[in-house]
Amino acid sequence: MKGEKLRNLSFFLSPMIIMVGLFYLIPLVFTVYISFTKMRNWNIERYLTEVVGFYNYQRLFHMFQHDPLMRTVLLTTIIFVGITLIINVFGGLLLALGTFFINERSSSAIRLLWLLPRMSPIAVYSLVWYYFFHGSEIGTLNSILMKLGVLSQPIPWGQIVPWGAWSVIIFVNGLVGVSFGMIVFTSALNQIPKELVIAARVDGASAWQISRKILVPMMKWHLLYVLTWQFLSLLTTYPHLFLLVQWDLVSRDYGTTLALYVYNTAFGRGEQDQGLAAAAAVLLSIIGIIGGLVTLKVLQFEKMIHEPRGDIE
Amino acid sequence: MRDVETRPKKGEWIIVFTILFASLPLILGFALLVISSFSRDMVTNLSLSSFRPTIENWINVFQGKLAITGGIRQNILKITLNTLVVALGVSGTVTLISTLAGYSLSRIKFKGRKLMMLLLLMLHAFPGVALIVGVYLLYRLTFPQEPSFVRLYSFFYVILARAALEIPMSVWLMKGFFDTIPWELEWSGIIDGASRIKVWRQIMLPLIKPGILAVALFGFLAGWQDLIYVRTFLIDQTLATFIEANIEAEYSHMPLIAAAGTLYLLPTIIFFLTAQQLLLQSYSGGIKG
Amino acid sequence: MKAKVGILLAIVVLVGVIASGCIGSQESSETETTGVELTGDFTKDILAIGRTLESNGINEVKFSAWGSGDPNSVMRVYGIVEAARRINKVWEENEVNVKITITDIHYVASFQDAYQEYLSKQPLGQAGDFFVNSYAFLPTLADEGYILDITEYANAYQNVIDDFYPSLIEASKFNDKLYGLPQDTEARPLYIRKDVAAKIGFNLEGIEEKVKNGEFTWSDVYYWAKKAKESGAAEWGLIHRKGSAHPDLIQFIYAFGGKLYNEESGKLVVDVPAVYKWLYVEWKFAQDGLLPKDIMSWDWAKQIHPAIVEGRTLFDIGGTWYWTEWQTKDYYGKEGTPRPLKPEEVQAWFTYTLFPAGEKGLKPVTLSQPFVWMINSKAGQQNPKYDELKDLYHKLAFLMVIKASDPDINAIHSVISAHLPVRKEAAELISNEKWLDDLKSLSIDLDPQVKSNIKDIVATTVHPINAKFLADVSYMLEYTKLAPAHPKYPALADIFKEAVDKVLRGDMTPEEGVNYIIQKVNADPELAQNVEVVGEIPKDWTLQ
Amino acid sequence: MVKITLDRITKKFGKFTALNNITLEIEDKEFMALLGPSGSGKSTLLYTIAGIYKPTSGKIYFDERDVTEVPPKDRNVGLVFQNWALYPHMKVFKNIAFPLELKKAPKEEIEKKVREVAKMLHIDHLLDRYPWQLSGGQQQRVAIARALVKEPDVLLLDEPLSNLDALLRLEVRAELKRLQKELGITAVYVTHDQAEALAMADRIAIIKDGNILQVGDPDEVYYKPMYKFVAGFLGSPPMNFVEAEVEGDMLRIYHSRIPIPKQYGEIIKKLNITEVLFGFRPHDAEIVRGEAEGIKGEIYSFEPLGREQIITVAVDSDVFVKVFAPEEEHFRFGEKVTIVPREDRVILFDKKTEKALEYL
Repeated sequence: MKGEKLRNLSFFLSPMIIMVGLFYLIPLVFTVYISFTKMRNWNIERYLTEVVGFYNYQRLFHMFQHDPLMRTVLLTTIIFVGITLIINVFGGLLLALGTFFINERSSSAIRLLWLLPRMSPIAVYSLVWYYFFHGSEIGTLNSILMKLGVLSQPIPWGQIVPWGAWSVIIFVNGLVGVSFGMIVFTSALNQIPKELVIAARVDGASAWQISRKILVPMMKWHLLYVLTWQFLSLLTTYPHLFLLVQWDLVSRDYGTTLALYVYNTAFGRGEQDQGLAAAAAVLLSIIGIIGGLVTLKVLQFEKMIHEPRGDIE
Repeated sequence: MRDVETRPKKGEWIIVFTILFASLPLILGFALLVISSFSRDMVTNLSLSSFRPTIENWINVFQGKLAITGGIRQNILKITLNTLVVALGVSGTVTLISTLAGYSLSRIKFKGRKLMMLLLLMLHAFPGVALIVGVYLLYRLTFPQEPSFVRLYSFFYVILARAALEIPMSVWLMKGFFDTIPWELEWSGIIDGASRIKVWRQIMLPLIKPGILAVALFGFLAGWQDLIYVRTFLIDQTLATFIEANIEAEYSHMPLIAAAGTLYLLPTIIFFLTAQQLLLQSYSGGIKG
Repeated sequence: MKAKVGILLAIVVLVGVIASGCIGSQESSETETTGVELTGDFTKDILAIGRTLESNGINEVKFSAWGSGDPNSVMRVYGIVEAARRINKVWEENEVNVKITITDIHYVASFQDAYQEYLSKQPLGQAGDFFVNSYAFLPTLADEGYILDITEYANAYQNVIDDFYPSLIEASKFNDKLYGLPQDTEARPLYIRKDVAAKIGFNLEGIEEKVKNGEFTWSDVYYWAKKAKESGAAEWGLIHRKGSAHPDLIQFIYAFGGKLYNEESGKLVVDVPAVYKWLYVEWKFAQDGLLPKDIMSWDWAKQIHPAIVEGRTLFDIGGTWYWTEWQTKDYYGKEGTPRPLKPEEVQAWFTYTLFPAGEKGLKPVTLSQPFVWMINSKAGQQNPKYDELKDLYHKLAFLMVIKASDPDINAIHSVISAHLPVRKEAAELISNEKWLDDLKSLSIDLDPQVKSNIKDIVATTVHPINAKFLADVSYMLEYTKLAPAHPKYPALADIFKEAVDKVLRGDMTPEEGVNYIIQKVNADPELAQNVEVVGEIPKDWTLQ
Repeated sequence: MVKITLDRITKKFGKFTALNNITLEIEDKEFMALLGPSGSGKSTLLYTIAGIYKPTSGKIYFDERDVTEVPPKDRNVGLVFQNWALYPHMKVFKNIAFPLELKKAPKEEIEKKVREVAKMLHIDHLLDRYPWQLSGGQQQRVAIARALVKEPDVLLLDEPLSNLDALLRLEVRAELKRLQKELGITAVYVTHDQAEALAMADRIAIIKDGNILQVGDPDEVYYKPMYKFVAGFLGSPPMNFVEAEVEGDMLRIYHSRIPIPKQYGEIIKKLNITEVLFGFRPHDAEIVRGEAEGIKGEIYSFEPLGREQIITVAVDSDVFVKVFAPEEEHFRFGEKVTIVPREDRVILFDKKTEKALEYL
């Protein structure tokens, strides 16, 4: 019996354990190690054994301390994460509710539309917004507003600091995140028994009342889930900001969040300094691990793990 | 389920209109991208003069040229094929591993099961890019000395490494799907004399098809989209690296990039259209735990 | 379970250690020489190598070529293809049964991306055997041992080396050793619109000379720019380049007599007076509306180039490659449908000078970023018996680069991409009308594949006017400055660019800009160690 | 065909005790029903016999063989689930054949046996269909066929009829009983429906909160319930219980006094008990208009059922009893009546332990 169970378990679990070991645990150990070496330019023969202690961390903290950008980076991170989170959660909720109350074909088209940002290659997606928010008359937004007579002069959206730049990065990232909330909430809505809605309808409730009084309260857990999940990803996301800053669409100062700052510090320069990058990665990992623990606590995932039934082994 | 029969028609149009209005930037942005791919010039402001219709961009993309005057011709077919290989590889790996692990986490009692599941959840929250230095070092250490395996190994490695990032989420998803299968089916099989492996293969897998499809799709999209891992580990180009490397703000012919981008986007859109219901379902499967 | 995971981990780590051991040991095993010594006689050397390869049973040598840049600069990789064909021909004629095949031609638009890709793939042995990129990356690559030291090989070919412009050879060196051969270079002239100048009575007669002598300085640029703007002859006085890729604007530092690099200490320099004057000029131009405040976020294809070719500015600081770019892309939209310019139009509308001196008494400059053909230190690795024949493969690779530097190949590249030739012989060739005609009709000795691929480029760019332009600007190389090829330079350049942007937008005064630069430099201890800040902000300096 | 012996089986889920020290013998070829409300542990007990659950302590024997540690597949049991657990992706034939295929039986044998069992259950014309193309009754037959095809020693049925509509249920239960007897197979049948248990089982084990309260043949458990719970669980409507106090030879029931039933005279004396529950079934009493010796009350409600009617009588302000009366009698709301229970059918329970007095 024991032997068979072990055989079964290793059959089912060993591929995953090997993958997790190979691509999470070992790299994590490696990364931590590299953060204590002088590794650069991927020159492993030369630097693998050149241990420099906490040099990379000291350097990173020195940069944090003395870079005039740092304060704006922190401020931008707080504003960016905060507002984008709200947009993501409520935008996703509104979309899910909105598509819930309309016919299948329209709602499916709308969902596809809002999934586009998530499915687009980042470069292409950035390109779309690059032209949309361009600060001159070639920008789509400017040209529309000017045609409508709202503006006489083009507005350099991303370069108005701080709120212009913040608005652009929040908008662009918000769109990506909204789809996540939308998907989760839509599926949650699909699980709510139809009878509840029909009963409310019979009682004369409007769509708004149904949403507020019945649907939303039933999705509390999902709301919390999206909230924590998005919080984490926003904290560690940078790719959708990277090109916008790189192409000078948004102000570098107010378009850089902590994650992007860490990435730029570690990878974005002319020289490739893996030691520094690894130190930054360790910092990011710590954020990730703390975030993960918080998620577990908040969502009480533990309670959701049911024991398998039966004693068949 | 939908709130269709009981809903007043008038209200629906107000909602549709409101959502469409909110979606306007999105519609406009992507529409202009697609339009630009058929134009000699990027269409960015709403003036008709910049739209000069041509299909030359598409011809050039299919010929693998990313400049009007050409110069270098890439084998776009091969690049697409590479992308496909990576996408399918990631998809296959993720599906296989998550159907295996998802089953055991859902159905088999063992010590450390809970810990393993919590660990997986934590890993999902882990920023993948933070690992890339370590993943590279591992690549470096396991690299074959024999040059003829190099190309193969790079595919192999990029697929595994990329798939690993998808594994925590997929295992949870799959576990959620397995949880929905009644226990009686499993017991019935076991009483009839099947081993766990047989139950998994002959009873569970056919029943879990929607889940498999969903995880396979997610895996495919992840592989299809990936840039960072592909750029770091793969010798050959994929569409992602191809487009990325050819966007050079100063002298790239942007309408061509728009065409390449649209081409790159097409499979994902097709997939979404065919499997929308599944995608929505699977998310719920995954998070219901 | 835990025990199992532990064992697994242990195994993996063990494998890793063994593998790394293998890498190490492989590196240390020196290969014996194969007996072929380079003599400097190309045919003789190539035959000797060919015969040795043949006797080792090798009949095909595989190489790959990596390049990057604008779409017209594809000779950066096709030069290698053509060199292979020429060598193959020699072997064939002498009945040596060996053939070079170029297996992989990898060409991307962004040269920084190409460099990063090379950097991450070279250690894996996956990078191209030939790698063309900016000289700026050469020191890092050389220092890490990622590219081949060709000093000794080059000694045998001193006659060829001597034909290159010496400053470019210098740019291909690191620690006095040669790591590559220059492939192309360029200048960044000041373009002046003749039609706008005529409207405001700006006499362009002899302007070239005046700039050369340092008579015409940035005060004059300011004066005329202001006049053009105020008289309404042009929307702008000056348009210049943008971006951090390689801040062309550091020409200002040189034009104001500043330095970027201290030869003695080997450190980068922030030359405060020169930087201040540079920022002041930017600031003044932007404040007076002569230069768009948001130029740093202008779009290249939709704003910058159209503004120049449509004559909406009097001055433009650009690059030599603008000349043909304007002829290949639809920038000119004044008459409705955008179209490229004709060579005659470019000639009629623009004149070009060096980047003027900052102040009287200083010298004009220009900035070049030579591209260099580098050889992978693992060149030839895809081939059989690599460990034994490494030396042979390396020598062959070197000879291929020598061949790819043939004057005609270099000249073709210069003409079709509007870069400047790196060899004197090539420079002569581009002023040879017969040769130009042959190139135009593609009746030259060139690989058919290359021919068919550059056909369209040749059709749009090869023109006597363009060749003359290249010949005309070649003198600028005498005034050229190179940004320091220092590993930390890109980081410093980024900071410069940020400061310029802020000053242009009016967010900072020039003084604040300078302080910002110094603060940023000091924020990164490693950067601070490598940068010297010298001088003081000059008091009461104005642009007069 | 085995005799099943459960020896002091205890099953705990964490802190929760699902089965508490259960000892039970199921004879060879016997049809044993496990009856109890949901959550009583009856399914757990069934699954323990099947081997899906392992007892926390105790032993299970099939005949003399200790199967406690034997995996389910080696116990040779057939199990029919409440939801039938048909494999939706397999056709009926494949579903039935699956256990044989797992045993690697030769093809011809599988074919033969499947057809045989399908014929026996009248589903031989459905072999080519998928489960979802079948009606509930047909699916149920398929499930039974699948359990029977491997010729198990024990047939375990977990509420197999609860997903069928009422009419079909009656039909199937008769058939199931006949089938069991024909095959001579030991069967354990889990149900919460007392009528089903009474109708089908040779013996019934009544389970509550993980304990077996009583085991016996249908008559025994119906007429001689050991506990108030058993008495109340069997029969429809259930047995009436009213509180009674012993006053000498009489029992005081609210406003009435009736003599202590003969069979209990001695027992009550011996036990010296004063507070009892007076239990009688609705069929075992009659209603008399006006004064008589019995339990007095007022007509509260009446439900005609065709041949007879159920009368609800309020014995006290909120104490009701139900009694059957012939249809021709007509009552008025509030009419004063006396209920006269059949003395020999009355059962008295100890108020504290709720156990019938004769078992104390």
